Amino acid sequence: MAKMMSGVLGAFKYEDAAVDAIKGLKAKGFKDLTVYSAAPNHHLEEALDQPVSWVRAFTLIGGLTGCAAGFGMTLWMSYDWPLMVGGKPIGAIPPYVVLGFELTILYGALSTVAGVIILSAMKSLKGRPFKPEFSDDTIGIFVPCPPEQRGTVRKFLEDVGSDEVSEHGA
Amino acid sequence: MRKLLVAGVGVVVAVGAIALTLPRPTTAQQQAKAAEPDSVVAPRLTVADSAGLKGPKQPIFFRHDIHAGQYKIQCQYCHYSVANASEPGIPTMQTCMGCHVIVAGTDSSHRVEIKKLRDAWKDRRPVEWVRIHTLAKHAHFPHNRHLKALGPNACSTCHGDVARMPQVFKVNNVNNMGFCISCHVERKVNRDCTACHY
Amino acid sequence: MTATLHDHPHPNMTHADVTRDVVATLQTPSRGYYLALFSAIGLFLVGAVTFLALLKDGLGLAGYTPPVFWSVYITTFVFWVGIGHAGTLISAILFLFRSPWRTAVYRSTEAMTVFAVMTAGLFPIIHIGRQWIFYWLLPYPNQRWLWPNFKSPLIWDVFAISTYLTVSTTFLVVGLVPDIAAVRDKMTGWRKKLYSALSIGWTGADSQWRHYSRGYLYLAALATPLVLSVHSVVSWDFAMSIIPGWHGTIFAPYFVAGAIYSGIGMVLTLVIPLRKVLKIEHMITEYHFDNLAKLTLLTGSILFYAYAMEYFVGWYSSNIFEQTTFWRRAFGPQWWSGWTMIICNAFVSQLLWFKKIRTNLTSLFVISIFINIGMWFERYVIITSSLANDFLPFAWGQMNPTWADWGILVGSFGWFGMYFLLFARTFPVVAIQEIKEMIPMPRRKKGAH
Amino acid sequence: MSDQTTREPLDRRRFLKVVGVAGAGTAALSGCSTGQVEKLVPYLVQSEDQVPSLPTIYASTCTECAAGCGIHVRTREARAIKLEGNPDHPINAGAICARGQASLQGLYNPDRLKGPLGKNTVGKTAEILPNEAIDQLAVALGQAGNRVAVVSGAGPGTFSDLLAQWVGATGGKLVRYRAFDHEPVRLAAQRVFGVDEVPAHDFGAARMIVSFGADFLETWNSPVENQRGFAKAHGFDGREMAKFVYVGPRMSLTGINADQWLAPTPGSEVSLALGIANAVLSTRTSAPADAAALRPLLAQYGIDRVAQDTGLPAEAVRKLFDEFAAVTPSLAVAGGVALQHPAAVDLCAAVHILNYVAGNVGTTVRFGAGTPAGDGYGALAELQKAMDAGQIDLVIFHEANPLHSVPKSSGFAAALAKVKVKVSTSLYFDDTAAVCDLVIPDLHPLERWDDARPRAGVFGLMQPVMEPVYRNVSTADVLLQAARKVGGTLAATFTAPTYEAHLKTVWAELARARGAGNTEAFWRAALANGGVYDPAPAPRAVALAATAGQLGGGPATIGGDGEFIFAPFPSSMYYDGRGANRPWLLENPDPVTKITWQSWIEVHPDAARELDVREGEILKLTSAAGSIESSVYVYPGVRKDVLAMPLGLGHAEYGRYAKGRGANAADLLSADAGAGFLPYLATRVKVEKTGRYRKVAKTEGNPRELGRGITETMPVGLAARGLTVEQAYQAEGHEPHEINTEGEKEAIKGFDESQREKRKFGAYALEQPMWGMAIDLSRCTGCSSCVTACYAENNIPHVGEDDIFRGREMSWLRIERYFHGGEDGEPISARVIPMLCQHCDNAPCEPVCPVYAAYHTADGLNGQVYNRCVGTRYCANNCPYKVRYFNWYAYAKLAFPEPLNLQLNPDVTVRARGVMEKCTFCVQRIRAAQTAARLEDRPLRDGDVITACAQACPSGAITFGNMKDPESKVSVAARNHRGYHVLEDINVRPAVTYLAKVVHGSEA
Repeated sequence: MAKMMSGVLGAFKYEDAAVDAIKGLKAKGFKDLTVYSAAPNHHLEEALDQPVSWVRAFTLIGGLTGCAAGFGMTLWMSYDWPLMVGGKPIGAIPPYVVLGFELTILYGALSTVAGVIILSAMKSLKGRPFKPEFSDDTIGIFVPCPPEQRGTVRKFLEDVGSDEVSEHGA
Repeated sequence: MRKLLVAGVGVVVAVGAIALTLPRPTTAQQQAKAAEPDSVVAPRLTVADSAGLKGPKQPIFFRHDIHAGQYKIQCQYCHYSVANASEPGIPTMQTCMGCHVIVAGTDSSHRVEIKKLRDAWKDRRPVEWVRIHTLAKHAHFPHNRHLKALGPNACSTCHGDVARMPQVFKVNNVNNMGFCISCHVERKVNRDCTACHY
Repeated sequence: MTATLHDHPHPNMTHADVTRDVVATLQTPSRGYYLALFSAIGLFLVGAVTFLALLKDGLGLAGYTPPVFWSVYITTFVFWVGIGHAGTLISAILFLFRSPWRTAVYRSTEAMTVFAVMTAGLFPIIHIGRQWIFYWLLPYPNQRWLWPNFKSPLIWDVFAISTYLTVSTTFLVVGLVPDIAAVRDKMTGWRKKLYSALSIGWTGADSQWRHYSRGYLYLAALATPLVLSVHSVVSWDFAMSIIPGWHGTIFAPYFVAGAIYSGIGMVLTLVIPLRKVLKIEHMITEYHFDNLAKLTLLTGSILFYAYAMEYFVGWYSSNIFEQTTFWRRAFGPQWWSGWTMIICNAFVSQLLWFKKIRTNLTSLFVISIFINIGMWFERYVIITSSLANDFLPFAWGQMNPTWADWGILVGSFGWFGMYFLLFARTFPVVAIQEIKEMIPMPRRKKGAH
Repeated sequence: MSDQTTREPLDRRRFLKVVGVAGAGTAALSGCSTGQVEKLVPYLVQSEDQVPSLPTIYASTCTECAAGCGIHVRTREARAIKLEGNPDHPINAGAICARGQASLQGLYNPDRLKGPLGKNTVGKTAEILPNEAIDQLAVALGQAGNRVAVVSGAGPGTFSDLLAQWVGATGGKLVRYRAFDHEPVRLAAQRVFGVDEVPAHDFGAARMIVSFGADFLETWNSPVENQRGFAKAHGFDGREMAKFVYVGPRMSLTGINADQWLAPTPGSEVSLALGIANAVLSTRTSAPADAAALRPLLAQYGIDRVAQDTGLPAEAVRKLFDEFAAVTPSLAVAGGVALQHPAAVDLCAAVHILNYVAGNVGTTVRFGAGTPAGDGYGALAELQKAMDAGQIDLVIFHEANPLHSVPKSSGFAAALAKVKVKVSTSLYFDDTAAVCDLVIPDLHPLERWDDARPRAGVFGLMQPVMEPVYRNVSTADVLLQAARKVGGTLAATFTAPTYEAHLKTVWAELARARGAGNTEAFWRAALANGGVYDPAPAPRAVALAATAGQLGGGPATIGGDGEFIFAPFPSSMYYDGRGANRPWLLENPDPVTKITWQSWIEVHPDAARELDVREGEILKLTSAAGSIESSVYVYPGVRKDVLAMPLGLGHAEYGRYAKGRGANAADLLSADAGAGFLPYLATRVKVEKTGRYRKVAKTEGNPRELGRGITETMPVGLAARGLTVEQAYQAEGHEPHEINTEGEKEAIKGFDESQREKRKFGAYALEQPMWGMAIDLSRCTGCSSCVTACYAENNIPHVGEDDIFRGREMSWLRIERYFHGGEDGEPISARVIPMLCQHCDNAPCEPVCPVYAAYHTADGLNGQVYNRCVGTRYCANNCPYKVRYFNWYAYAKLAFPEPLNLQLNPDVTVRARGVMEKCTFCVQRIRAAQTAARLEDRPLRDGDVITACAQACPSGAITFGNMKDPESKVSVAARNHRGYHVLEDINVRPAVTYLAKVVHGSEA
């Protein structure tokens, strides 16, 4: 296990307590909070107020690449060895729309997933503490701070309504 | 995690790129050098050497390098129907005996092999050669038409420099469709499917 | 938006209850489960043996009778592809429409989708004459310089089915990740290790949810046209031909409606016993079935219209070939299959106008069985009856299925059932995180926001 | 073509091992496995006439029936692979029938005897050596003395002469016996003209043809020649065509080609024939003088009498009288098995009289042609008596299988059992061979020397085209060797060491008789041409004999118990039963019923309704002679009181394909030994329903066109005005048949042209031929010779009865037969249309193939690449003509058991399991012709490529060639005003043009 990051972890049973804690911590200038929740929670998202994810760029680029690949592949392969079928032109656009569409979706979907994984992995959670109940019914907030601030943060979390607070790191 | 990801994406891209840019075999790579008929001197070999040579061992250690190379016998002399039929023709025993009724061989190793031929002739028993080039039965290759197009010395285009082979071996996989197609594309000739497949 | 979600009925449970009840479905299964699993494996083996026989002797073992060059295998293929449509419809389209009732059922229908498409994907291979070179349908670089023919609807099919399988599998897996993490945190021993690996480091941190939610939305957006396209492409296998009875412009919407109809039929068939076996009746309730039944009614009515239009167009076309085909579909040698399809699909679905029937699980289950039978016969009728009487009467012929046809059909159910049962025991069949999303978290102060 | 050359014993035989070189032979399935070591086996000695991969053609003579057509045997690597007609032969002029082609399957039959069967040293029946067999024969001969009989089906020729001499030397009896020998024709000719012969007929010159049960297109006399003549007379030439009326209880293949089918009461046809003669005599002044003597006889047969006798409407009778009397020359024929009833001689005599008074004798009916005929059934019946009386100790059966063809009730088997030594020379273990003590298999006619004289002035030669498949001895040599062993007169009669030498001596005499200085050159030329053909000799003048008017009394009645008259007929495939062991013939559907692999009972629909039977129900028929069971086929082309059934099946032995297959219709017949012929149509049968079913293995789905205009026809009057099908349709008072408006047609045309421009790319932009075909339906008779030709050329496997049940036949070319009328009192008629791949320009099969296995070649072919095919079968679904065939099983492995695989054409890939196949327009022939032209640096010429079907067609209905060449025969044919495309409305633009059939409508 990697070295523990220094900070304070608070667990919240109540949603509004967690929201208050986030808002308070942000007001105090704490950055790089990690908020664990079992389900996506709109209130927490509002409190965190983060910019829109870049996943959509992956989706768009993937989709466009797929579309180009679909038409490009079909046309190039048709002319690579021209064979006439049913009296139709060698490279016929209408039937190739289907391939263009399918590859748009395929590349779009795969690059979206890749985007989710890559973007999520951009922020390393290494060294940040996690408790199993965070995937059950508890919201967790980890506040990275130097060891000397841990007391203050702990105090703040307990005040705002954390059910359990623990300090981490060397 | 990130390293893994980057590596993974890299591998995918690389494989894709390689697949797309895979060089297609060209005839230049596949063709053996054309024979230079002047300078062939067949090496001295005995049947014992045949095991070490490329290609399957034949019932008689027949030396193409001596016949076609050193003595410059035209291919068509033995492969008699190559210019007018789709099959090249395997020389009849009579053709062999046409010379070997007189030619008995210059050294003992040759004499041993020629005696095998004479014995077979005496017994009215054909020599069963091991086949080297076999085309799949669903492809039809007219030798005559290719000779017409490429000239009488075109044999080496597919068969390699047989005139230098003490024991014939497969230079090109003639059963490989890409081998046929690359040449047809290069020469801009018909590559209609039913030209060969019917 | 979230507030509206909360206005809809949701299980009267806490987040902890949800986790507990769903994790409970993964505990040691009952004897009934094993019985079901082993029967599924048994059926699959029947199919496998039949397939080996086909490989050894040839497709002649099946009942093909030219001009019926496609029959039970393609029928079953289309059947399974159709089944595969309900899952993505429920999980993707209803997700985009924010339909609240999808939450409880979407995981099982999505799993059904993936396994149905997996099953369907086998059929093009089983059905071709030289199964061992099925990969020639793929555009891979080869020494022969040959490429597939992209004008062929079968190649569209290859791409549509494989894209659909990939995307729906991705969708299922993506949805599963947070749930696997939840299960992981309740497990011990080797199972914890297994789920840890499968959860690929999911913690539910805000940095994960942020991209995850967006990504899931885009996946849903991509899967939506895909749902509509896949069965359209399958329908073009038929509609692009010139066979009377196939050559119809209504085929794409007609097939999509039929696919969804059959898919929901199969969902009902699967979920009604499943909720009982897994003891999750309180999560999948009458409310969900009522909505599923309404969707069935809608698509069933579209089918009713499509059947009527098919006959009408056949008559109105003044085309002697079309007319003969539809006449013989109803009154020809295989009239019974034509009527089975019309009764099971067009008429039986109309019973769902009644709320009593919609909310009675026994009647719903019976109707769902009718739907499954009817939809299999729909494809059988479209395929065999149209082929059996086309242009030249001299060449007509009627096919009768043989053991090799039935063996593969039965095997496909075994193959599908096997995966579905294994899935239901291994992964949460109810989406934990989405249910939790619907259930408001407890608050200290009431009435905020 | 090639001359006979000196051959080393090994060279021709070598084919068995040279297979590897040729890339041919054994089921060469698609696949690239070249792992195993193959051997290259050279010829010992170069044979001048064999070049690997090039076909060598030997001329020979067909022996499958008495017609004696000239054949070309196509050989590759010293094995025969196909039989074709000899274009130089006066009888068949390059055409050939299905049975003739199937002779090859007799040669390579898997059940051919590998050697003689006889008593071995311990007295058991076993395979023995040829020498032992000949020794045994010699011993038996020595013991039998003059108590010897030979039953031979061999036609006139040197062998028959030798046999006569041989039997003469023993003092025994020779019976030249064939199952269908047309005895009544000869007996009647004897009576009417005092001439004991079957005349030759010139159908081509006749302008009106009436056949009284003579199925001249299928089995009667010389079918290929008849068909050639018939096509000439009855094929539309732009102005007119002959009318043809068929008279008989059942509409046979010949019957369906008639403009009118009349089915008088069986036995009463005599009245009809005499009535026509009377009409001719009373309306024409040009009748021969001596015909006047017949006036009193003929005058009895007025319209009323004839109508009463025959049960035909008086109007129909009058019309026939008028039509026949109005034109000259005309032709009436009779004497077929279908009307071989007890009054058959009277009928034939009446027809002879009719031809005589109509002035046809000497023009369309020619005596003195020497048409081959045997001694007839009467001679066999006499032999039976002698055997029964114990007067025969040794009997030899050569090319005869009387135990199958003679009714069981005759007691022939019992009589035969009394003969001490019974010998057969059959190549196969047939019904008769099975009861013989000694079987010394002859060589197949393609393996030995012989000749044939099928008619005056035609001397056909047969030569061994390959080493024998099995090392047997030809019967002629067996006779010579046995004679030497016996010694005495027998040995003294024959000096030639071998039959080959004997034959050459005979031919040397022939050469000298014709003034040839160099007999060797004469011999070589004869070999190359397949024989020597003199111009047809002038017909022998005949006059009425004193006995001409002696008829056996009025119409015959067919007596006996039972409500139905039983009418067996010779099958055009099985013939006298010899076709029953040849899959090509078993699988080639009966041209009328489209039934394969089975026998069947034809029941009229009304009778079926009364009996309450359906197709496939097994009926038991019982006559005084016995009973048989077979499936019902409901056929509107048979009289209501008649049950018809094909002859030729129901073999007790005769190999794997024939044994136990179907029922032998002859089992129901009683033989009348005194009549001199076997009365086939003389039995009444009782019908019993068994309640069991056996599906009829027919290749037809629905026998009606259902208004789809597949086979177009037009009346001769409108055709003569040069109208198109559509114009003729409208001229008959129909509404225009329009699918598209003018605007739509313009749009379709415009789109088509734009597509044509867009697809000009690569090879498609080059100047190429465009192969096409034209099929003249006014010439096609549906005889199905082309079907067998296609099987032979293209290595098409048979699939067998079980797969026929599932409609899986592989015939790339099939003859579709559609019935018209036959309901609500309308006359029934049938039309046939050969259906093969149409090689459409806009082929629906092509774009649906995912792997381009089906695609369009630049020279206009619809290519099918077997080794690329994965077997999705989409193409077959999308083919509107349903001419694509799928290998559901490994048919090629199942269909060619050794040595049948030797018939395979090495130029054509043998298709593997799981691939689609179809007509290729014989692309192998196109490519070979292109290569040949390329080697000679010349362009292809019209006629360089001829497809197998077109080559075989006896009617010349099929034309093939380059459609882009406006002068080519096919272009000219396709531009004919009668040209149309099947399913034209679906705009697939087929390359096959059909020319509408022309019919004699009501106006004629």
